Amino acid sequence: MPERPRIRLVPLAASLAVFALVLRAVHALPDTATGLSAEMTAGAKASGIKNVVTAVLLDFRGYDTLLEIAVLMLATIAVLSLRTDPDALSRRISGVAGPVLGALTRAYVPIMIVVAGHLVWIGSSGPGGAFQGGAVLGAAGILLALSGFARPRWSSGAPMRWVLAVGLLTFIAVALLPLALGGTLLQYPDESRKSLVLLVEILLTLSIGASLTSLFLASASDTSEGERR
Amino acid sequence: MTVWLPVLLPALTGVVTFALGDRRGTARAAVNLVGAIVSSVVVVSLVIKSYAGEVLSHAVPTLPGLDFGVHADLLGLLFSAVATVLWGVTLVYAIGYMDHARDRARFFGFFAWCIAAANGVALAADPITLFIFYEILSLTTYPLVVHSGSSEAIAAGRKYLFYALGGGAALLVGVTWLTVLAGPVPFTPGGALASVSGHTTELRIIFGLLAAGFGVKAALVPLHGWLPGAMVAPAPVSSLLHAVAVVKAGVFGMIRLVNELYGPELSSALGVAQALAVLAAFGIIFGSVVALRQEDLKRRLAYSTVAQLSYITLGTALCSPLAAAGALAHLAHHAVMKITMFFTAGSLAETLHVKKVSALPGVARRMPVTMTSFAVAAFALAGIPPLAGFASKWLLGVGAAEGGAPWALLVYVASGALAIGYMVPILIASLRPGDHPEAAGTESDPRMLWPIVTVAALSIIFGLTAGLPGSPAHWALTAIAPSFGGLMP
Amino acid sequence: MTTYDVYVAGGAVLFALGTYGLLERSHLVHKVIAANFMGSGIFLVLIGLANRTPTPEPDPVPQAMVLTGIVVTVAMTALGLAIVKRYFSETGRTTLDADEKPGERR
Amino acid sequence: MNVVHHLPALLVITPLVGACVAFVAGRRVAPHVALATATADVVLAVLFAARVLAEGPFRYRIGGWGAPMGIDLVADGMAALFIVLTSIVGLVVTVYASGYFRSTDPTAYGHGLFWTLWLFMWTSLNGLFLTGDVFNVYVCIELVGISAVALVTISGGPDALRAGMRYLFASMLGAMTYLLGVALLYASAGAVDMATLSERLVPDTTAATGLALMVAALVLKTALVPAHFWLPTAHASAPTPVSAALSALVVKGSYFVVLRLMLDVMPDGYLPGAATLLGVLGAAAIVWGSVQALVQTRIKLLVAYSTVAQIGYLFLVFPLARNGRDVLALALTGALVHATAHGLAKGGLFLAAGGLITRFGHDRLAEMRGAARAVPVLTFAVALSGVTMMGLPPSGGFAAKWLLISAALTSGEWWWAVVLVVGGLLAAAYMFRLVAILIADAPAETAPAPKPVRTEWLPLALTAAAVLLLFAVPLISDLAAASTTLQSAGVTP
Amino acid sequence: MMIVFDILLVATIIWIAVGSLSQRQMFKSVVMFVIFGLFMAIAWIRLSSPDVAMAEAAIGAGVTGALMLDAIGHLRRSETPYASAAEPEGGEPDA
Repeated sequence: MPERPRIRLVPLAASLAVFALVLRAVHALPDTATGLSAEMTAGAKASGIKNVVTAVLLDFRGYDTLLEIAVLMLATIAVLSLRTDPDALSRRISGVAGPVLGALTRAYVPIMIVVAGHLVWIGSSGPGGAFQGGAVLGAAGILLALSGFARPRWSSGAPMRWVLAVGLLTFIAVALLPLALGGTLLQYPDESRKSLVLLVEILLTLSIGASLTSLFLASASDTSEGERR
Repeated sequence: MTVWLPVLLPALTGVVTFALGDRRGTARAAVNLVGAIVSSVVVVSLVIKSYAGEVLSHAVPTLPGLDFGVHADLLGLLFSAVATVLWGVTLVYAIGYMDHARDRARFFGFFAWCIAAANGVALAADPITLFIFYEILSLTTYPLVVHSGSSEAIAAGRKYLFYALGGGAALLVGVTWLTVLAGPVPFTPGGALASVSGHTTELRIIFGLLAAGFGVKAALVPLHGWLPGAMVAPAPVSSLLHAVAVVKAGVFGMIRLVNELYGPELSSALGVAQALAVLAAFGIIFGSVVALRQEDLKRRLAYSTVAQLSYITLGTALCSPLAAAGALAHLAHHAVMKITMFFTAGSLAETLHVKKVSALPGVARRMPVTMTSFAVAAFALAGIPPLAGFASKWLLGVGAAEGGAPWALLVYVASGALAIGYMVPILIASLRPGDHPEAAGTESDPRMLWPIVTVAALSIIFGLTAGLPGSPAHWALTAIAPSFGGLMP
Repeated sequence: MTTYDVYVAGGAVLFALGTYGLLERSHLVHKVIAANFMGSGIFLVLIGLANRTPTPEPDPVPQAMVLTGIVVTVAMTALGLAIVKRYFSETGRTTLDADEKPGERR
Repeated sequence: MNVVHHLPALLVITPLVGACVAFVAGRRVAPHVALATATADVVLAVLFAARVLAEGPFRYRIGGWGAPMGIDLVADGMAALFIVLTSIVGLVVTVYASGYFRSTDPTAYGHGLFWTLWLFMWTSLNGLFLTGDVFNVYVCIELVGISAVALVTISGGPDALRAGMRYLFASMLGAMTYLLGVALLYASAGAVDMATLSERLVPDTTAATGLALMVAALVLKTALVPAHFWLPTAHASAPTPVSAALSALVVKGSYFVVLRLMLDVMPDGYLPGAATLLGVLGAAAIVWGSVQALVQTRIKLLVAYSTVAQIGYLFLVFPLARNGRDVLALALTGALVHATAHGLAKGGLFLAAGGLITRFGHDRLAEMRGAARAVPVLTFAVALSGVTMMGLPPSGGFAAKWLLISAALTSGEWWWAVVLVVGGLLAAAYMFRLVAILIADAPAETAPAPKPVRTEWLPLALTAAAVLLLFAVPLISDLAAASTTLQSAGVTP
Repeated sequence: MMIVFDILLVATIIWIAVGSLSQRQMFKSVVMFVIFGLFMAIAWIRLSSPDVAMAEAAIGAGVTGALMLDAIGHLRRSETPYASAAEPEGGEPDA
């Protein structure tokens, strides 16, 4: 194929150009900048959430997070739609299940759940929060699935769909709640802000954990399916 | 709102025709005829009002600063009346002609829409509205040209579109440019561009663009290429193209352009009218000479149309009141003359399968009434008094002499001779004894015969009544007078 | 040169590398991995630049953006891999062929 | 709680809830959920547009924080126009899809997940049109991207999967590049809210690079030549209702953000050359897309390449917009009218093409000769959409072309007018090629078998709306005047 | 002193990324991707963003890695007949 080198030149040129542009752009920046951190920190302090990142994610920019949960659910559904049998999550994972992994899983998963809970709890004051907790929870779920534990009864049909949707629906309900109280979308009343944020955080942790697990379960190849082909 | 009716009624007729579908032939015929009659009555009532000095107008706001508007002035109504009345006549003919054809709903539906668009062109109150209807006319004609669906028809349709859309593009640029330059410019007798007359270069280019756009439909040489090809369409469509709506929309656009947009004075001052006149004169001679050599009957008529349309353009471009009035009168006169001829050609082709001049012998014996009608139209076209063609040519000639363009008079005389040259051989050939075995005097279907007789009679009536109020010639004089600052001598 | 310049420059390299990989590598899983590198590159740039605050705490907004970005990227990745797998099941291929005209099959 | 005060939020939340409910409800109930959601969205969209027209642009502060801390939704005429367009085309697509997916194999098409994915796409489009925050745009375009890719691949065929894969990589590349741009922009200006950015932006290298990257990424997602490589196959191999939604709406989503960035966020004189470059690429798209459409042998590819060409027109607004407020108003209104007209006409054209494919059982143009007699309604729909594509009166395409040509001539940059005119003629060439095939006289055996025609009126309705759009131009013009772009550009005349 | 560590860390991250993209065997590519994620987590710690570090470790390395391993497992299971067709495309990059 004589054309090959020429074809490769385009990506190379594109990536080098982007690289040069970004370096040049970054070089032009002043050495210090505060961005929005001052306002955000002040705002977080006022509402009593010490971890500013958590405040940004769940309060100031909660709308982003709402849509992001939608992204996760959407991706899960999209992955489901690519299955030949989209009405069920994978039952048998072609995992690396073995005695060692099984034992490890038994040991680790409870720890991970505890860690996740801890992350959520401290999320409003120190590093941690819904995303991290949810991620750990999701990793735990995947570990369970890989080691052959995951054959939940809810993994197909209507129950599965409920499990997938309930997190987002609840979040939407919470987001709409302020509308009845005269606020805008996601405008938590000041007096109950901290508790509502915590509630959303717990909800999100479960939701992200469940979403990530089901994303994997929706995606993972069913061994039976693979054998059939 | 009444002023919209000449557009809306045919449009509605078209919609109903489509809705009725292919099977309900009687209902379709009834709806179309009723539509045509009601539209004609509306147009006539508008004419009466307009003669009385009451010009109705109405506009719908569309684009910012631009209104989509129509007005029922005498000038526009003349074209509108020609289109609407001849629509009814053509309908009767077409119902007979298309008796066994396929896709008749499509045919009659688009036919009605064509008339709606032609009426829109006629009554448009400004260049933009005119352009809009002009393009709709192009589009609605296309399905009629390609009606048979044969590869020949598709090719002719492609050619038609190529020209029509090219012309439309020129028109679009011209109209937009003009609006950007001068703002909204409603048609005004005597011209609407006095305030920007200093922009001579721009105005010349814009005139060129607009004239090219109208020139396509007016078959102004060298933009006439589509017209002979479009002959493949069914005969009623040819009549529509050549007599009733399409080409007339082109020359009518020229008339509006010279008389009511630029105005005769500005057109002459810019030199654009003279250029147009030269081009039109060339078209007259060219069309006539080429027509002489055509063996195919419909092609010969087509080239005759090329020549006759240039009569109108030339008369308009001379910028003298009588010539302009003659041009406008010729628009109506040519319509009735040429429609007679195309009806005849269609009858010959449909009833006797005669399409060539060489196949004509015996036809006059076989279909005496039809051929007599043809003869009337042919003589009228050649300008024999007291037929319709004479009246308009008289005006054109006097106007040419008066307007200081005696060369144009020469062109008119020469082309009259040429017209005799290409028409008379047809008549002579048909009178020769030939081999049509059926009994003499068997005419075509009466639904095709009577329209022919009617339009031929109109050629006579228009000529005889040329001096009376309400006749096309008088009407044209009245309508064109305001562009030249008042009443005619 | 400050500490954070190193990470920002590294992020730029990573982004460029990912772009190159996404455009040039033909194995579909490689393309997905490359897209993830692009993402990581951006996250490095974001957080690196967030560290320009005078306080020891970096700007929280980019951190929140990166957290969002990580989750969105995993969603995209999952979809990409699911299509790769289905595509492989249907055609037995792991690459997109440029010379294959669309619609030729069927 | 007064619904009217929360319309921006509800326009996003309603389809999102609809998507969840459709998912939970399962395959049989989902179409009804989608129809109900679509209807509700049309009502909300119209109310929203009415409010914007009555009161002018306003901002909806999510969480009550207000920019730059929180995320604001920007409710202006431009957003309202695109949302109404989305709701109309969306409703038609929904109705069409309820027939389309019923008539095909019930186990195909993702087992009813179409409805959920489709409502997610609707959510994300509304979100995109409303958001005033450049990072939120990122989340929204990812939502659009994932739902669009999933809808393309939903049939599971090799072509669809290949096209979807290519689409996904284009989306990823676009989204990542966009995010990098946001990172640089934030580093420079310290905000992600569009209005705040436009105040704070100084013409420094960082912000300029950031904006350039963002615009480049969105151009890729809008499939402007030469970044159109993914579009034809993706739009052509998707199921028909999806093709319609993709061509009519999805490309408009990213285009909308380009409008916001180029006209609202960037101060005058920013990124010199970018506007011209976009215009030149737009002109190239018009020519290249049309030429490609002219040589296609498959109906959906022809229509898809026509989308590539029509997208080009949308980008002519940028070079013209630099010539003062009057020209900007003309050009922007022209672009908005074009986007609307193209959305309606192309949605209708794809649905009509899909109807023809269903009737014939294949998509080869050469074997569709003579379709007009069997499917006059679809043929008519194709012809009417052609009227808009060509920009012939009285269609919306004409109004758009008129406005853009006026803008070009007023500004003295007459060469854009040439592009517009040539583009119309090229569109005529490929559309009449299609129409001529359909109305050609054909031997009886290639004529398709008659089938139910219930949904055949839908494409006709859309294309007829596009053709009569001229009469809605005053409304669009008012909406354009109520856009943040024109409101900040000076006093409304 | 720390800057040397930073440079080394970034260099390692890039080296792993290059390695991952230039592997012929997808399994190795994916393993390197997971390792890449872990090194990224260290980088986040260095950039005083523990929140990001945790998410990266769990999602970037964990979930994404699992998804990729599953995918190449699926490809590998029936890859043999097609391996020869796919492999030449995945050669060493020129860059």
